[in-house]
Amino acid sequence: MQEMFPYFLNGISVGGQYALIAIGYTLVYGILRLINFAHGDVFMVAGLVMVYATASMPFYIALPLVVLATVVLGFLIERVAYKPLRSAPRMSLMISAIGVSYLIQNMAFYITGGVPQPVSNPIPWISENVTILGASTKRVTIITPILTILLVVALVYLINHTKIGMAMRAAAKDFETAQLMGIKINKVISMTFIIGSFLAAVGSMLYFTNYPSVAITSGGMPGLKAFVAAVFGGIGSIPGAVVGAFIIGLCEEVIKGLGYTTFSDAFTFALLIVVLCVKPTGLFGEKVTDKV
Amino acid sequence: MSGQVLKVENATMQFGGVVAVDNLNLEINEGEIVALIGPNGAGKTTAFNVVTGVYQPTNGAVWFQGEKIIENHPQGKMKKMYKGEHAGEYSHVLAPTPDKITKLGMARTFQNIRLWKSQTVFDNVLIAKHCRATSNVMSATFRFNRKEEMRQRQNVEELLKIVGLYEERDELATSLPYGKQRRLEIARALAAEPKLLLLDEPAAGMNPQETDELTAFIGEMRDRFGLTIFLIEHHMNLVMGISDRIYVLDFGKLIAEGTPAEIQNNQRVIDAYLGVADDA
Amino acid sequence: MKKLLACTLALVMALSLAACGGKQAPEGEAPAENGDKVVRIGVFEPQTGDNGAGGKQEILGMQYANSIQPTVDIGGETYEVKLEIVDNRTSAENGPSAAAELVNRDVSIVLGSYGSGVSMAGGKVFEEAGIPAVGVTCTNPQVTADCSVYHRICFTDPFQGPALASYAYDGLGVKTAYVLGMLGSDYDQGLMYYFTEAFEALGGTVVSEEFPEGTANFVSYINNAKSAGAGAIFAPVSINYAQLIVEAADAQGFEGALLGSDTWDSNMVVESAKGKNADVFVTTFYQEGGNPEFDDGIREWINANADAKTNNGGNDMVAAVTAMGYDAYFTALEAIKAAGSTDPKAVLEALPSVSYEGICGHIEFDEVGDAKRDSAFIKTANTETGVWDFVKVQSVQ
Amino acid sequence: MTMQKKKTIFTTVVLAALLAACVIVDLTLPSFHIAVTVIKKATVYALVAASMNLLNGFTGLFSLGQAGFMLLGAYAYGVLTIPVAKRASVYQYFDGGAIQFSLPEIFAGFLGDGVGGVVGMLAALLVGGILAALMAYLIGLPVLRLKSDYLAIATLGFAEILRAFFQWNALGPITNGSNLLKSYPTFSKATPYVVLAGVMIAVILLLINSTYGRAFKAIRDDEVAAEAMGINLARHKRLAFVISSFFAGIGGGMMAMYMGTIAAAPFKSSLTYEILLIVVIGGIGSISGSVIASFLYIFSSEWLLRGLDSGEFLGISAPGLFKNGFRMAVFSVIIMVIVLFFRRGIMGDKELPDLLDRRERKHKKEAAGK
Repeated sequence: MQEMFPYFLNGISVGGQYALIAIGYTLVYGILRLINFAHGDVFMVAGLVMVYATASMPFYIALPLVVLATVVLGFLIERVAYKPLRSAPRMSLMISAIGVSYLIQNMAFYITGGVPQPVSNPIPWISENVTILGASTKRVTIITPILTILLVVALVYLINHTKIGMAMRAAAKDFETAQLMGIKINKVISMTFIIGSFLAAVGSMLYFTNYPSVAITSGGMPGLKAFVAAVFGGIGSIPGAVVGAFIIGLCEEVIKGLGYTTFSDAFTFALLIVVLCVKPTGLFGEKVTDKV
Repeated sequence: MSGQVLKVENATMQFGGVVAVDNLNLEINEGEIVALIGPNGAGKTTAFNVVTGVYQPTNGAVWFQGEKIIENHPQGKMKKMYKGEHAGEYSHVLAPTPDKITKLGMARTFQNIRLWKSQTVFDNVLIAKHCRATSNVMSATFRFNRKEEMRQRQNVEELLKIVGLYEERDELATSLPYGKQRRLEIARALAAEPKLLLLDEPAAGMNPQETDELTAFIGEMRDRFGLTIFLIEHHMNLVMGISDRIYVLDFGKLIAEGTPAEIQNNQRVIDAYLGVADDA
Repeated sequence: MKKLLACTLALVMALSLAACGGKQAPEGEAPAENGDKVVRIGVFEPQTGDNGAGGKQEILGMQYANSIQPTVDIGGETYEVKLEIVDNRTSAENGPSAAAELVNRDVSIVLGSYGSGVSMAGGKVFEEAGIPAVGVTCTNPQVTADCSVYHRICFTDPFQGPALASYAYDGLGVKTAYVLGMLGSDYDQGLMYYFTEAFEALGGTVVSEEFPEGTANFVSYINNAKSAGAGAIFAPVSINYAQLIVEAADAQGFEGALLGSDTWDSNMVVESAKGKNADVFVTTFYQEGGNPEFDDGIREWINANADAKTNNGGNDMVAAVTAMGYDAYFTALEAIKAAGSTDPKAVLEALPSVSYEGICGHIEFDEVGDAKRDSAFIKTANTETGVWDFVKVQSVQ
Repeated sequence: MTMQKKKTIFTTVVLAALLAACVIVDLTLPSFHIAVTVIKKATVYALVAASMNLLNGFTGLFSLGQAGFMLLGAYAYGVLTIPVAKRASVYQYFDGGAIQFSLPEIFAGFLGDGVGGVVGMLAALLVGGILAALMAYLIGLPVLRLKSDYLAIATLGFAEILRAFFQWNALGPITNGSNLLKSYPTFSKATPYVVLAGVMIAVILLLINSTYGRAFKAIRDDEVAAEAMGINLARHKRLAFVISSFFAGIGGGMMAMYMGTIAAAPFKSSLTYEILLIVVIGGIGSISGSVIASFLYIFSSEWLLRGLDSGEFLGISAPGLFKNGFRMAVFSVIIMVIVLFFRRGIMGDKELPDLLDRRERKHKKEAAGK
């Protein structure tokens, strides 16, 4: 047990990072029924902005700037790439999402010259090493899951107890009816993207404090895994996404600990397929009935 | 019971707590035109969906040409909690997909027209012939089925002439006027070479004149192809004009059956339905 | 409107096909540009992708060499040397078209690539075109094994792996080594294989694992090394992963040594080790300070050139691959001189017999086309100053 | 009927012209010329794009597993064609590998070196296609029940799993683990690629215009109606998936021929995305669109626009702007513009000969109108 402890610790931390991304997927899917393929890339851009911002300005300016830039990016993506396609078939929307992902990656590639950017100036304090129960780790490892839980609690409060949260729930339930009831659907969708991007930005800062190098492909894998987490937990459900993310984070690290490192990524996808085939609604998802 | 085409036996369809069709029993004999009527939400389309295999009934069975084709019981695959009448009478699960039922000889139209939008009129009808093709994918790809293909194309052309859509054969299905789209749906269903044709509100949205034309058309089709017809309709002119018998459904339950004359004079029906219908 | 678009595009396609035929003629007479005689040296290097950083540093060496020796005398005439740089994007799928692009630009000889996989992918095209290629730091034996035009000036994996293995076993006294490479990288896997073979032959134990491409989180791998009781981690991975591994090893408090191959010999790796608790050892081709004249010269050049500095990772430390790039350039010039012609066929004939005294040592090719080398430098990262310190020259019996 | 004839003539002329152009290129240019390289790569992409279009465009199944099936085809081709004598050096870490035969050599045994070699190569391609089809059948059993985006993500996941398996060291004696497969025979001229891909695409077109192809289109347009009209959804979807994967497998084998070396790394999901975007540019539901788009895409990305990356383009020299990655940045902007504003792509859902059709109809309409 003592041997496995570092893996659990790391797994929970990884789970926290996935959770922050997974919420963005699950919120957007809940309302638009769209896998926002670009979300992982938004996460990557947040990391890049952090690299450049922290290199040239103090942290109390740089970090809010990262959040702001990411939120603006998320907002713009929705307005430019998804809004014009609202009445188009779902396939067009998904292709647009893939196109945006491609665009962001290539832009980042152009700006960085295709070379991974090291985080030369990591956020102090949380990037320092500490030892818990004999396992040495960075402080951010412990902070990530705690911060994740706090943010999720805040988000759940927002969704259940505020007007915009109510509107979001209504839009997720039934798009057209919500619109008829006078809910400004565009505002709600923008808000969804803003919240998702905000969490991705926070996740990104934590992630790239722990693994201090941002490559243009850095967003892809965490993004996909976070999506799997969202599906696993039941897409559309925020607690589901969080629980799913923690489970996937833990499984992944334990699998590495058991020596099956070759399949640590493949496992996530295998899990996805099994979940989709056996219980497509995930752990906490609501059953959706098809209209014939 | 010679000549019996369709028999629905104790069919119940339950969605969660809602019983959409409750213990439905009906029979249709060869060559008959039978109508299923009832107020909105009475469960008519659900009954169609059960018969054509779209839904698996919670309980009950469907017989087609003397053969049991659909059967389910409350403990069956769907694990529906049904404790109503006849709950213990069925023990097997028989749930063919709609395409299998179509191949057996049933074809239907839809209440809200469901033509293949990007296809021409001709192709819409030709595709319905696919289920009658005997060629496998290899021989179809490499055109070893040329004879069959030619025969099917000829059939479709004839069919289009019969239903009066030959002129528009190369138009996109969606570019047709509404009435012709309805007609095309019927032609498409006919192309699948059915014994039993199920029409789900074929006259919906039509004006009286179009309805009259359709009435004549349906009768003509029955005679020409030797069909048995089962239809759902709100237009009472049409229903009363061509139906041999009528079943009346209200809140999922059968409340009356009989000839048009009988139904017109049935007090229960008048209370439940005719009395409140707008379009009688 | 749409139709017009479609027709235009179709037309463009047709024209492009037609253009293929027409374009050939002017290219044939390319050397006559401006009246000056030009000889073109192709640079087949990754500037993007996983090996982008390393490839750029290698190009720097060639560019610097080109800046101090921009001409070559062939048969009594002075030719201007022009570097034709094409990005092969680190990936095998882009190798052939990048190589074809070089062939298209009428190069006499090709230098590169950093990374063996893409070298092999390009090698086929060079072979068909009969253009000689000089591998700079591609260490997989397969690069030259089945390709008549490929030569290389670096040592190979069957040398480098055992060199590190014997240093770890004898020099550092490590009995158990944890070997980590990227799934799908032939470079990593090759070195892992030779290291393991040699290390086990010496009597050590090896635990070997692989991580999927794009991994950022190496914590569990370091934990695996710790629980295996490894005294050293050998990770012949690209620079980006090396940085992450150093970082993770430090965070997890890994006590043993980190062994790296030639890829690790980069200022970016040593910088990430700065201020950390990490013992990093690498094998390499060149030790900074080995040739002060070259070091000073290239530093000055890098400092005077902002782009070069960025490509070098933002400082003026000299990477071994840069020195190798420099040597490769002069090796190519020697071959061209010996051939007495810019014709690739002649250069190819002359190349095997080239003998050149480079700053990284003497260069001569054996019958396969590999450099005859018998020693490698071992360096360690000084975690206080953030530079590489020389440890020893390691050779294998 | 005359329209039909016109179209046939038009198609024949276009095809003959393309083939002739290709043969001329082959005869006049050396095989390593960039034009030849571009044609080779573009034909491979055209085939794979057509196969993806068959599934995504004609059957309406949004699958992102193409790269995985290409991987299978590529490996099958490599593993089966490496000459026995070279296996020891290719499988250097696996004692020469587990497979000790080579299809081209077997066929060369009784058909002679030239013909036998080619037959062997084609046989290896075919095996790759069949393996991909088999894998698609197995994957399809659970996955094809899923709806649009779930299907996409599940197939994407399968491709990634497949890639991990092929890099697994335990399978090394067959796949060479993470190491490259090389030294296998390839076609160096462009014409064989064009002919091969041309035949395959022709088969795809034949299929699309057969009764089965029409059934696929019916499923795409309206599943419920298709099922009600007697089309077995499960069977037809599986059929489309398997056939599409078969051609993707063949495309993968040809990709291996083109690359000269095989590794699992290039067959990432980004390859699938690239092909998907080609399909979108060409028009979802148009095979000729896919082919045109492949040529345009490869031609511009590998040749025409290379200057965007290396400082000089169309005579404009701007090293600061035209640096690495600019080409792809420009490209992705173009793609987004197409996705957002020209959603039908180059050809929409029309094929090349249909261009004649439209002109005709326009005339007719004008005549009828006035």
